[in-house]
Amino acid sequence: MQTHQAKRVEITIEAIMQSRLTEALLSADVTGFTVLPVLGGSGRSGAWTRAGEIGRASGMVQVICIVRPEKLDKLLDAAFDVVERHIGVVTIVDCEVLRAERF
Amino acid sequence: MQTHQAKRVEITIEAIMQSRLTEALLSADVTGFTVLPVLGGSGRSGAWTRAGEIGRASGMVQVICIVRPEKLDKLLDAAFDVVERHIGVVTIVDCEVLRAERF
Amino acid sequence: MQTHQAKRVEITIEAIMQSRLTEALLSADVTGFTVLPVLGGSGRSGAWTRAGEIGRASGMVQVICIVRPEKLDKLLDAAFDVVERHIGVVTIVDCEVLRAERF
Amino acid sequence: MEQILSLAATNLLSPIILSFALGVAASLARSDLSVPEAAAKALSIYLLFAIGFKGGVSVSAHGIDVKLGLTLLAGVILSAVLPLIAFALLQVMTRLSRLDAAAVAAHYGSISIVTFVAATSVLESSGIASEGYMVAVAAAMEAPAILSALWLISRSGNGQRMDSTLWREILLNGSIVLLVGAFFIGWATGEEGLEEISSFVVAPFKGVLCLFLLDMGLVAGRGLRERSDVLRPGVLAFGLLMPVIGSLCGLGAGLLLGLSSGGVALLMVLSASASYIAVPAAMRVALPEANPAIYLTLSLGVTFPFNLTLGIPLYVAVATTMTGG
Amino acid sequence: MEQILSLAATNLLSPIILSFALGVAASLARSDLSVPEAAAKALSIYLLFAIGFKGGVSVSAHGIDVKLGLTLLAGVILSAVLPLIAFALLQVMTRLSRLDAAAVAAHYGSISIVTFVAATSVLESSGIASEGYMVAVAAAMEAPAILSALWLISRSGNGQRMDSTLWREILLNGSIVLLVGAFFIGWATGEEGLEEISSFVVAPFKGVLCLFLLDMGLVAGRGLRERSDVLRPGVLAFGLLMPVIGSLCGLGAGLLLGLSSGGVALLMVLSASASYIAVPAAMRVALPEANPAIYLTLSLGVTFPFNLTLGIPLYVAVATTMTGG
Amino acid sequence: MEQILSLAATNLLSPIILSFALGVAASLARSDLSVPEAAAKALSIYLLFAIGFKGGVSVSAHGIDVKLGLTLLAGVILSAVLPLIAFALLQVMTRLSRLDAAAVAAHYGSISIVTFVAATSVLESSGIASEGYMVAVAAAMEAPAILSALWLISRSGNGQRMDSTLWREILLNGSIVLLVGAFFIGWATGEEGLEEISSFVVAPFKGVLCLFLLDMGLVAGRGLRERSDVLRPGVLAFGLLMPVIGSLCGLGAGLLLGLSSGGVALLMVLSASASYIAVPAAMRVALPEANPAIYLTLSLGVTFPFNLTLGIPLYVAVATTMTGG
Ligand SMILES: Nc1ncnc2c1ncn2[C@@H]1O[C@H](COP(=O)(O)O)[C@@H](O)[C@H]1O
Ligand SMILES: Nc1ncnc2c1ncn2[C@@H]1O[C@H](COP(=O)(O)O)[C@@H](O)[C@H]1O
Ligand SMILES: Nc1ncnc2c1ncn2[C@@H]1O[C@H](COP(=O)(O)O)[C@@H](O)[C@H]1O
Ligand code: NA
Ligand code: NA
Ligand code: NA
Repeated sequence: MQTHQAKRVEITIEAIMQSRLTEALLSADVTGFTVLPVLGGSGRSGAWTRAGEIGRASGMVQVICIVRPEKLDKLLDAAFDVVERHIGVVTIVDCEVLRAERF
Repeated sequence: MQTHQAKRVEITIEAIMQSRLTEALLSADVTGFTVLPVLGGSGRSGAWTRAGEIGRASGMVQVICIVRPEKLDKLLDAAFDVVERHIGVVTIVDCEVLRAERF
Repeated sequence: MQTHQAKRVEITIEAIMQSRLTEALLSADVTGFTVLPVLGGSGRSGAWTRAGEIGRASGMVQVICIVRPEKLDKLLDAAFDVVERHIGVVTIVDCEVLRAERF
Repeated sequence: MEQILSLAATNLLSPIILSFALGVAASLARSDLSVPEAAAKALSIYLLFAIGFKGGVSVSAHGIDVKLGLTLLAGVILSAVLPLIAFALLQVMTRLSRLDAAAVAAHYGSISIVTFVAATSVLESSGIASEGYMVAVAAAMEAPAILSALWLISRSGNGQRMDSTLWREILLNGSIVLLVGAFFIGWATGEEGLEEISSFVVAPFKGVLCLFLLDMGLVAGRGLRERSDVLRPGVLAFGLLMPVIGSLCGLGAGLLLGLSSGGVALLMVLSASASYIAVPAAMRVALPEANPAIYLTLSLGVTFPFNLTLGIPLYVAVATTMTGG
Repeated sequence: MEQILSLAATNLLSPIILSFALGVAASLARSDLSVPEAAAKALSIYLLFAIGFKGGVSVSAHGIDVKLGLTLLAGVILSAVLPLIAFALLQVMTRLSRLDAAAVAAHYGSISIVTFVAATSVLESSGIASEGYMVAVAAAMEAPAILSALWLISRSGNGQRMDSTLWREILLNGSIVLLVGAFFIGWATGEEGLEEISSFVVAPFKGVLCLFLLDMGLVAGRGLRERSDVLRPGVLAFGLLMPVIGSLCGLGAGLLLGLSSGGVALLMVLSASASYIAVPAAMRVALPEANPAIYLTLSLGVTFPFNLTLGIPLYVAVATTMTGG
Repeated sequence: MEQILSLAATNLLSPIILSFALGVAASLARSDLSVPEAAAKALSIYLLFAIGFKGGVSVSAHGIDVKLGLTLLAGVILSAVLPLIAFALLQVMTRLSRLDAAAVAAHYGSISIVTFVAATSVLESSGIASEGYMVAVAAAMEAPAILSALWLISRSGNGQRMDSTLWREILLNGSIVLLVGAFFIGWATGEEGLEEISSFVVAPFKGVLCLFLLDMGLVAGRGLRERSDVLRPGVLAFGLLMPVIGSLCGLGAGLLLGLSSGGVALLMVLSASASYIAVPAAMRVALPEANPAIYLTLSLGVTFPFNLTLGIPLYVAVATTMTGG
C-alpha cells in the first residue's frame, strides 16, 4: 500500500490550555489534530492523577498532529508560543501515512 | 536489553466502526491491538468533542497495533478496506519491542 | 526550532501494576512520565474492554516515558522487571523533543 | 385555542423546559458548562428504565388491550412510511442531495425517546391517562425508518453497506433493549414491584429529566453554534413543518385505532419526533458519505426544541379535542 | 419446603433479580447496552455507603452485642478455612493446576458484597431482623482467604510476590474502607443521622440496586459469552456445590454463635458468596500466571447468579427454620 | 459560647462532616478509595442546580428584597478587597514570593460554593432563615478577586496574560452559569416548580452532599499527603487566620446591610471561604509561574476543612448573636 512521509507531533499540555493551543494550531494552518485524555503523570512539577483533582485546573490532555514535513516548523513555532510559559512536553516522530491528500 | 524491529500502526476511527476494524484485523491475522479513547479532534469534516455528543455516532477511538514488519502490508490492506469510505487517519511508525515472541 | 534526540517508550500494562511500574521507573531515575487510559484490547490472553469489567483487576493503562537515549537501557531494565511476569507490551520509538533540558 | 395557549404557557414555564433553555443559552454563550459523558449516559439509562418500567406496570394493572398488536403494527407502518413523505418534502423544499435527503428522512421516521418522556410528564401533570404499552410502540418505531431510507437510496443506484452486524446493532441497540426489558420487568412485577422501587423510578423522575434536558440543551446549542450554516431556509422550514405533518399522520392512526386521548397524543409525539441517537449511528455506518451536520442539526437543533416547547402542548390539545377527552 | 419455594418465587419475580436477568440476556444477545464504568462505580459507592451506614445506625440503636467480637472472629476463621475446603474440592472435582485451583479457592473464602446487599433486601422485605454489625463481619471476611490461598501455593514451592504494598492494597481497598467508614458514621450519628439522610440512603436503595444488578448482569453475561469454554463440567459443578458447602459452614458458625435468624442467614450468604473485585485484583499481582478467565467466570458467571436467584431464598429459609425464627 | 460549642459538636457529628473526615482519613492511609471524576462532577452539578433552584424559589416566595442590589454590590466589593488584605497579610506572615502571594490572595477573595452549601444545610437544621438571593451573591463573588490579584501583580511589573478568552472563561464558567441559571429557573417556576421536583432537589440533598464531601475529603487528604511540605508555619497560620478575618469583613457588611441572621452568617461564610476550582484554573492561565501546590493545599487542605468543621458553627453563632436572632 502506498504511504507518504509525515511528522507526528504529540503535545502533552494542561487541559485548560487546550483551546489556546488548538487556536494557535489553526492560525498556523494546522487544521487536523486529535485530543487524547490523560490519566496522570509526573514531571518536574511533581506527580498528579485525575482522581486527585477537583475541577479542571491541573488535568492534562495530549494533542496529536500529523503534518507534512514542510509544515513542521510553523507548527512547532505556534505550539511553542503556547507551551513556553506552561508545563508540557512536545515530541516529534517520523511517520508514514495513508491517504496523504488529507494532510 | 535485547529489542526487535516492529511497526507501530495507529488508526484513528469512528467508535461505531471499531468492531468492524478489529474484525478486519483479526481476519488479517493481527490478533494484538490496544484501543485508546479520544476526547475530540478536528479534520476536514470539522471539529468535535466528546462533551458535545449525544450517543455514540460521532465519537472516535484510536486503535494501536504493533506488528512484525512483514505483517504490515496485510494489516494496512485490511484496515484500508474499513477506513476507506469513513473519516479517519492511519499512521505507521518504526519501533522496537521487547519480548518479540509476542508479536 | 531547535530539537534534540530522545527515546519515547510506551508501556501498556495492567492498571493494578501501574504504581509498581512508576515506582520502578523512579528508582531508575526516570521521573517524567504520562499515563493514558486504555479502553480495551486484545492479545494472547484474549480480548477485553473497560465496559466489560467490574473492579480494577483487568483494566490497562499506557505509560509513556520520554528519556535521553543514554537513559534508555536503565529504564528498560527497570520496566522489564515489572512486566516480566505480567501481560503487557513495551515499544521504543526514536523521537525529537523541544526543551531538552527537561529530560 | 385558549387551552393550547395555556398548556403551552404552563409547559414553557416548567423547570424541565427551562433547564433545556438554560443549556442552549449556556452553549450559545460559549460557557464551559458540560455534563460528563458518563453522567449523561447514566441519566438516560435511568430515564429509559423508569419509563419502560412504569409502562409495564400500567399494562399489568389494566390488562392487555386488544389494541396492543394493532398499535404496534401502526407504529411500524408509520415509521416506515414517514421517511417517504419526508424524502419527497425534502426534494421539493431543499437542494439537499438524494443521499443527504434520504439520511434526513430516516431520522424523521424514527423517534426521540426523550420527547416521548417529556410528553408523558406533561400528560401526567394534566391528569390525562394513556395506554401503558405506548413505550413498546416507541421501541417498535425506532428501526423501520432506517430500512425505508436505505431502500430510497438503493433505488437511486447508490451503493450502501447494510450488513447483518448493522441489523443486530440497530435492533438490539442499548436503548431499545433497556426500554423493552424494563417494560417486561414492570409488567411481570406489577404494582407490587412498583411499590418496592417507586421512590426511585417515580419520585425523582422529573428532576432527573431536568438535568438530562440541561445536557440536551448544551449539546443542541453547541450544534447550532457550530453548524448552523447548514440550516438554509428550506432546510430549516422542513425541520419545523415535518413534525407537524408527522403528528397529523399519528393523529389519523391514533383515531382509527381508537386510542385514549393520551394515547393519541403520544402517537402524535412519536410520529412528530426525530431520532438523534440510533439513526445517526446507523447512517454513519451505512451512508458514511451523508453529511452528519445536516441531520444532527435538524433533528437535535430544530425539531427537538420545537416539539419540546410548542409541539407537545399542541399535540396534546389537538388529541384531547379530537377524542373529545 | 413450601416456604422455600414461595420465597424463591417472590425473589425471582422481584425487579432486582429481573434486572440482573435483563443484563445477562442483553449481553448474551450481544446488545451494546452498557453502563458507563464511572456510573457503575458511583452506584457501588452509593450501595456500600448506604449499607454500611444503615448497619451502623442499627448497632447504635441496639447497642453492641457481646457477640460482635466473636462473630468477627468467626468470619475471619471462615474466610481463612473455606479456601482450604475449596482447594481440596477442586483437586478432586477438576483438573485445574494447583495454581489455578488456589486462585479460585481464594475467591470462595472471600465474599461478594452485592450478594450480601441483595440478601439484606430480601430479609427486609420478609421482615426478618438481623444484627447490624454483619456489615463489619462482611468487611472482615474479605482478606483472610487471600492469605490462605497464598499459603497453599507457597507450600507447593511456587513462588509468588506478596509485598507490603499488596497487603495495604488488600486491607485498605476502597470497598472495605468505605463500608467500614460508613458503618462508623452510622454508628456515631445514629437515628438522628439516619433521619437527615434517609431519603437518600433508604428510599431509593432498591431502585439503585436494580440498576447495579443490571450492570452486573451485563458483565456476567459477557463473561459467559466469551469465556464459557473454561467451564468444564467439573468446574461448573464446583461453582454450584461450593456455595452450598460454604453456606453450611456459615450455618454452623451462626448457630454456635447464637445469632438471630437474619444474622445466621447473612453469615450463610457471606460464606456462600465468592469475591469478584478484591481477590481478582490481588491474584493479578500475586499470582499473575493463574488464569483470570477461570476464577472470574466461576465467581461472577456461576456462583453469583446461583446465590442471587436460588441461594439466598434457600439460605434464608434454612436459617429461619433452624433458628426456629 | 455554649451555643457555639453545642452547634460545633452537632456539626462535627453530622454525617456530612464525618463523610469528609472519612475521605481525608482514607487518603492519608493511602487507601485506593476514589470517586470517579465523572461522578464527582455529576454530584457537583446536582448540588449547584439544587441550591440555585431553591434560592430562586425562596426569592419568588418572599419577593425581591430592596437589599438585593446592595448585597450583590457588597459581595463584589468584598471579593475585590479581601485579596488586598490577604496579600498584605501574606507579605507579613510568610516568605512567599509576590507572585505566589498574589495567587493565594485571589483564592481568598473568591468563594467556595460547597462551604456555602454546607452552611445552608446547617442553617436549615437549626431553623434559621436566610435570604434566597444569597446564592446570587455567591456567584457574584467568584470573579472580582481575580482582577484584584492581577492588579497586584501588574503593579510589581510582572507580566501576565489576561486575554478576553480568559475573561469569558471566568465569568461564564460552568459553576456560575449553572448556579445563576438554576436560580432564575427557581424564581420563574416558584413553589409550583419546587413541588414538581422537590423529591429530587430537596429530599436527597444532604445525602448527596455526604458523598460529595467524601470525595472532597479524598482530594484534600491526598493534597495534604503529597504536598504538605509547602505548609510552612507562617503559611499554615495564614490559612487559619484569613478565614476569620474574612468572616469579620462579611459580618460588618452583613450588619450594615441589615440582613437576616442567616443572611449575615452566609455572607460571613462566603467571605471566609477560599476558591479551589475557578481561581486555580484562572491562575494556571494568567500566572502559570505561581506554584499551584501552595494555593491548592492552603485553600483545599487547610481553609476548607477549617470552615467546614469549626468555622461554620462559629460564624452562625456570631451572626445570630450579633443580629439578636
Ligand atoms: N519525560 C517525560 N515523559 C513523559 N511525560 C512527561 C515527561 N516529563 C513530563 N511529562 C508530562 O508532562 C507533565 C508536566 O511535566 P513537568 O512540566 O515536567 O512538570 C507531567 O505531569 C507528565 O504528564
Ligand atoms: N492531521 C491530523 N492529525 C491528527 N489527527 C487528525 C488529523 N486529521 C484528522 N484527524 C483526526 O481524524 C478525525 C477525522 O478527520 P477528517 O476525516 O479529516 O474529518 C478528526 O476529528 C481528528 O480526530
Ligand atoms: N500486538 C499488539 N499491539 C498492540 N497492543 C497489544 C498487542 N499485543 C498485546 N497488546 C495489548 O496488551 C494487552 C495484553 O496482551 P497479551 O499479554 O498478549 O494478552 C492486550 O489486551 C492489548 O491491550
Ligand atoms: Na418520527
Ligand atoms: Na465466601
Ligand atoms: Na472568600
